[in-house]
Amino acid sequence: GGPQGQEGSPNGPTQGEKGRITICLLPKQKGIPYFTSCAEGAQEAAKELDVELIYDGPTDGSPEKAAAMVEKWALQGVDAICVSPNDPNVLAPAMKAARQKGVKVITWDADAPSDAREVFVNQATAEQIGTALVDTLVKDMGGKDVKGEVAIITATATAANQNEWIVHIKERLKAYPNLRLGSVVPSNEDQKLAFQAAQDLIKASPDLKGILAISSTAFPGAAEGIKQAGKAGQVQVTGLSTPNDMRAYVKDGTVKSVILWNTKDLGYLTVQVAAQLVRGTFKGTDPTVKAGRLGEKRVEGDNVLLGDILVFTKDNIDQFQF
Amino acid sequence: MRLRGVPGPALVLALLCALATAINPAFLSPRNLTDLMLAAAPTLIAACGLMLVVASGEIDISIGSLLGLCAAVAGTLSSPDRLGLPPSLAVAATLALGLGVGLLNGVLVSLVRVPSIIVTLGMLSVLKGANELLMGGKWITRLPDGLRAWGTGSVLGVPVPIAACAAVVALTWLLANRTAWGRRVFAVGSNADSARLAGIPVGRTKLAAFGLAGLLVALATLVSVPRLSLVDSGVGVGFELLVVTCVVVGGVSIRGGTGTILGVVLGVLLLSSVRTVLIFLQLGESSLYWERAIQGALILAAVMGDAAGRRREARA
Amino acid sequence: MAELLRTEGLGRSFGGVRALDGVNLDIAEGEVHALCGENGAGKSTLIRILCGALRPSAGRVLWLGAPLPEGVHRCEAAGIAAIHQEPVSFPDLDAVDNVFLGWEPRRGPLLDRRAMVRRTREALRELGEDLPLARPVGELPMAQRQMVALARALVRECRLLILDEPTAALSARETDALFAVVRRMRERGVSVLYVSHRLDEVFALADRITVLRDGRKVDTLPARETDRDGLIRRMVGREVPEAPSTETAAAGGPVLRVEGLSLPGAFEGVSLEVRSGEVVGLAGLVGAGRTELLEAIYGLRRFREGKATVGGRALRPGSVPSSLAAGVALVPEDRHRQGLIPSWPVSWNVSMASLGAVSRLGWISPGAERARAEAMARLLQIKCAGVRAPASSLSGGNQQKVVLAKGLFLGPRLLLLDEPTRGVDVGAKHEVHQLVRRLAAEGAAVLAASSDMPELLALCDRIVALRGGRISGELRRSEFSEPALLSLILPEEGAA
Amino acid sequence: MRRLIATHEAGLAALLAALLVAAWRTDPAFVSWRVQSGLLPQIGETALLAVPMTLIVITGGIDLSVGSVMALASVLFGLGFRSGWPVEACAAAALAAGLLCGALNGWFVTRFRVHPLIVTLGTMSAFRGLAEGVSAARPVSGFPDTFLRIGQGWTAVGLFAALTLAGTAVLARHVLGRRIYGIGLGESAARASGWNVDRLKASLYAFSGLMAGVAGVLFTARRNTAKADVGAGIELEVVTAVVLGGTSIFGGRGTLVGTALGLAVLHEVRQFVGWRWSNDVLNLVVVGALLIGAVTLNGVISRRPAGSVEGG
Ligand SMILES: Nc1ncnc2c1ncn2[C@@H]1O[C@H](COP(=O)(O)OP(=O)(O)OP(=O)(O)O)[C@@H](O)[C@H]1O
Ligand SMILES: Nc1ncnc2c1ncn2[C@@H]1O[C@H](COP(=O)(O)OP(=O)(O)OP(=O)(O)O)[C@@H](O)[C@H]1O
Ligand SMILES: [Mg+2]
Ligand SMILES: [Mg+2]
Repeated sequence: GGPQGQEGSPNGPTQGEKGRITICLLPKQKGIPYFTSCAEGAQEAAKELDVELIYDGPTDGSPEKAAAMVEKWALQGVDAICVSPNDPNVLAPAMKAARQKGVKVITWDADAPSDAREVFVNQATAEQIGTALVDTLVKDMGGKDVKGEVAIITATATAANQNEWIVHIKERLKAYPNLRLGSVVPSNEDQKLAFQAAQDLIKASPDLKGILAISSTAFPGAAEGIKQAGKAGQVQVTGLSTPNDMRAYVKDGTVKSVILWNTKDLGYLTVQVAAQLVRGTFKGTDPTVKAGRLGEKRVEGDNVLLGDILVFTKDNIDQFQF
Repeated sequence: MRLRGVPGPALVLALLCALATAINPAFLSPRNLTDLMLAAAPTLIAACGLMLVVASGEIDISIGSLLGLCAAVAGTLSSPDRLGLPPSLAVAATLALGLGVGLLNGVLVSLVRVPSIIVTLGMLSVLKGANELLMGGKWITRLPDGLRAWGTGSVLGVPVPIAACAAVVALTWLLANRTAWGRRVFAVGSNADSARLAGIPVGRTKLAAFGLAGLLVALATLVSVPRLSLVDSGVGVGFELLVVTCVVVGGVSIRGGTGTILGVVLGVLLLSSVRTVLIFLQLGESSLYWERAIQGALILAAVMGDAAGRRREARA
Repeated sequence: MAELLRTEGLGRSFGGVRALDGVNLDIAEGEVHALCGENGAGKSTLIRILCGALRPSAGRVLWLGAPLPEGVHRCEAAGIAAIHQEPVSFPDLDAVDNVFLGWEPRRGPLLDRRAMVRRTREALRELGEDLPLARPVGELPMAQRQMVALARALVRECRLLILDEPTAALSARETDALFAVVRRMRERGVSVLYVSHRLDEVFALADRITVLRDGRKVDTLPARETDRDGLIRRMVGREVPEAPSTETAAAGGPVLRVEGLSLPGAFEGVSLEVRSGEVVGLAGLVGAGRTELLEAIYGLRRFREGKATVGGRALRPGSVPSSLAAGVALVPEDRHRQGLIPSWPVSWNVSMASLGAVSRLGWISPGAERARAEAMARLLQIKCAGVRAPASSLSGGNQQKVVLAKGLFLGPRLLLLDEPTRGVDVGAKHEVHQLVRRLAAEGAAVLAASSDMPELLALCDRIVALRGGRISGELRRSEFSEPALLSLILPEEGAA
Repeated sequence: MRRLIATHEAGLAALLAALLVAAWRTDPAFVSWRVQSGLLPQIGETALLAVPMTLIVITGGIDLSVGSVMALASVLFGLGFRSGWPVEACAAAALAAGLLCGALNGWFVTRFRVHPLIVTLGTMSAFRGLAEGVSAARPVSGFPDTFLRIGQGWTAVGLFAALTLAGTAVLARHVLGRRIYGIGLGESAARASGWNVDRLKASLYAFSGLMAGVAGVLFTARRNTAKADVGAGIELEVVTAVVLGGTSIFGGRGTLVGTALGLAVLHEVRQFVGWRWSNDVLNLVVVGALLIGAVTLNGVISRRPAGSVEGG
């Protein structure tokens, strides 16, 4: 399909026309809307720049499989690999090996150790995300003075990203002494478990005021759980998700805010940066990078910054279609 | 022997519930019990089908991916964002898909004589791939009310999933214990050679068991997925392990020939209430990391308790 | 009498083996027709064809003048009921299900469970058997399982009842009950095709006898017109002496000494002694605990109380290796489950219990293994297509000989035999007896359980009788007689 | 019977050859030594676990807990390293943990006579949960280069080759091999023949645990990380390779050479699909279809005589 880049086409990357560069885009998990919409943006950039784009990743989000894919691409001799590492430690050795073979390796969406990549296309740091999650939830619950308990529904117990966010969430929660962190429940990337967990949390603790559902499957599951428990408005939930997936809940009032950045732009920017690195029109050390329709983007250290975190609410959500 | 798979799970389940209630009396509230039943219903429906397959001496581990594919098909057909066909059509197509895949498994097992664990292991992977292809990297976020009624509606005041589950349990009991076909399923699993000598069509009996199991997985999809408004491509991942675990904890012999509905019901209730109990115990953040260890320990306790009890019984 | 069934030039081969060759057989209405022949003569094969479980490779079967329909189910519907040598048995299901599976009475779409229970109970009562209907039959002793299989044939309205060695696992009491049933059926006009290696049974029941040898029919003749010797001559093609002339060797020192052995639910306070050079029989009805006593001595079951020593070495309860080390060997009762690995070559089966003897440092020498297996096969006259043929391709009796060979392979100090000649033909039975005697003469001690009373009387120096798990008495050779033995094994009130 | 096994193995070898030729025709680079040797380590842990798994499946059992044992070994290695133990001590602890887990499986299976599928389904949860619990799901990395080097190369593959050679000899000629097959075909007969069935079975599970420990350490070295989700799902991959290699899931039949061929076919198919189409979804379908197809074909070719026991 369109947004999937070159995947599924019988033209292996090694058959790419001479002179045309090949860029691989690796999501943490293939087949989830967040990354699919990133890939749409990436495809747009690939067309503009006339590069071959390969979009592939593990359908189960396994970092080991992702590392195997990086190793394979490096052996095929592609020009650039853009990695969103689900577990930086697992991917770093493969990425380093690829760099030694002369492939340009960058990270996007999530970072890896700096010696494993040239630059990081950064949409937001874990700290920014953690802070935004807590602050938004507090705002939705009615402000600083609300007393009570907050629970977290996460992806899996071992999800590296989520665990890092949880550290920052805890850090930020210290700023709100009236709030107490209750259970942290894994949903094992299963919507139904998130749904059930939300309902159980509500019943188990009458003091519960808010839930942070910090994975893209947990968020709609938790929202549905609150809605069916009849607690919409009394228990708030927020998290990270694409506007398309949460639109219905925002419209019916179960969810007040959804946090994310512009995913299409993230994919677009990533391919722009990778292609320019290969062509030499951008060196990792430049202070800015020209990124097509996005204009000039700031580079801070070795981080290319996308821009601000977006908060989608009833009022603005219809302006975003991804 | 008659009570195989009953005492162990029953004891562990009772202890868990007592513990949860002692710490948090809300556990026994009607609302929570209803929710528990709602959560257990799809697992139990699928487990009834699997019980018959296992009793016939075979196994079906493709049910996780089948659930996912059924969800994708139901959603794709009925969602206004996709094809937007009438929900009744989607329901019929889903049931037909479940039945069809079940029969395909059955044909490969009983006519082509490939061991069922291999057929269904392969099918697990093939159906998952089909699911990903059908979903195309995007989720289905709106389901029509007609479909959602299967998950959220109620008949005579009883939520549809619970009613459907009760009906399936009752029918499976009847089928297994009071019909010729049901007894033949157990006979085939107990001794296939004798079954042939007794003139029982072994292949056809197994085929029907697989077909029924597939159909029940489709039904489980219909009463679970529409409870949420969103279908993602991860639906059903790991479901096969859960259901197999429930069935074997419930005392259905993996070698075939034995098994009771009561045991399966207890196995499902045990496995599906563990999470809820853990949440009610409010162990705080640390429960996150220990949840799976506790689950595993409980499974082992139930199974070993049962085995120990059986040995004592055999000695007496 | 009208003809019920007839076969014309029936033949069947398995691979290269001709199991049946041009057999013409006719069975009249209301007769008991016996089928006799050595192990591997083709009896079971013929029966499997007659009940639709096997297709003939030549010839045809006529049923009331018309070709027999194909398939087990249609044959049953036509009125043929069969009990196979390895009877139909669903170990996980209860007796009622075992009796009715495949042709269940229904009420609407559901089973008529009440009728099933009633008719099962009636059939079992007719067989003089009272067993728990709700227990999975796998938990019942062999003989009771056999009775359930018999009930399966009895409850059906059949016109031809086929029994393939039904008494092999039965003892005297069950056998009598079965005979009564067979005679009653004959009176009702049902024909019976009866296979047995116990010739006295054949003469007690049969109207006519057909003898098979090497897959061909030798003769069909009225039972009145022949006697035991004549029959044996036809079966074997040579003379076989009546009973083995057992010259009791002088018994040596005690080898097995059992004191107060108990296993709750099976046997209580059993004490006995077997000396070197002695063959001791173990008699008893089904469920008397013979098998369990043997298995406990061998270590397959853990006895609770008491002591067992072999050659002065105390046996550890429940430990087969400890018994093996003391030189104990067992020929088990259930050859398909415990005795053999059917898909393995005969040679592998024979060396199973004594791999040490054909290996060095654990590495097996195939040549030595084969050579020793071939020697055993010759000794026991095992009829097979070579020791590399899988055991499953042998006839029932020959399989039993393989199990025996396995037990004899190492030359044990104490040999435990459980139904050693179940399904073994007269000729071979004689060989087995001589072999056992020779072993004893060479200094081994033998403890043999058997439900075949003449066998015990012929083979043993001494017989210990078990009743309800306790020793009820002992007979010396000088006291041997069937009535004396019966009075020890039958329930006390019934012994009068 | 022998001939059937040989047919299956020959078939697999032919399939492998056909595959490599087809791959070479479409893209010669794929069959080059550089690429093949670069891709080989990816099958290392699976191969290592497939050796004990083959033996266990031949006895009629199964060990589903191997992935979880890998995780536990990996996590213990990481925890030891974090608290300053030398690498050798960490490795010893990890292997000991693996052995212990395997022994525990063996104990449950033999002591309670519960079907291994059920036991290891339970310990699969329990061991992984233990790994998550003791590590609080946090990864450890930053191991010394000397250690990482063990994992990059051929350690696992080499160990697998050695084990396969030794194991093949044992299965074909040794008393232990004979007993492994015998237990799978008739456990009662094996017991009645005086074999110490329980001890042999328990040792096989312990061996499996030990190898899972080794695989856990090697994985930690290869991917420079010790964490609780190591080896998730590897048990299905291992079982797939084993049955693809012709080992009967009902026990009593199978060889290590078959397993090696099964692993090779699985590995090459997967790598080639990834190489040419870069599509993980396609791989799911192809691998599943391959499994069903290969075993079906084998079943059709070596059609068992009607009426033989199907097992199960
Ligand atoms: N499935 C089979 N495959 C190969 N050979 C077979 C098979 N079944 C029977 N045979 C062979 O056919 C011959 C006749 O066997 P059958 O079982 O009919 O003998 P039988 O007369 O019943 O002997 P017994 O008294 O020992 O039961 C034997 O030589 C046996 O080896
Ligand atoms: N009447 C009965 N009803 C149910 N179970 C019985 C009965 N009698 C015995 N049993 C059980 O059946 C099993 C078989 O007993 P066992 O095999 O030792 O008897 P046996 O004397 O060897 O008889 P045989 O060898 O002739 O079958 C034992 O476990 C015993 O507890
Ligand atoms: Mg026979
Ligand atoms: Mg007995």
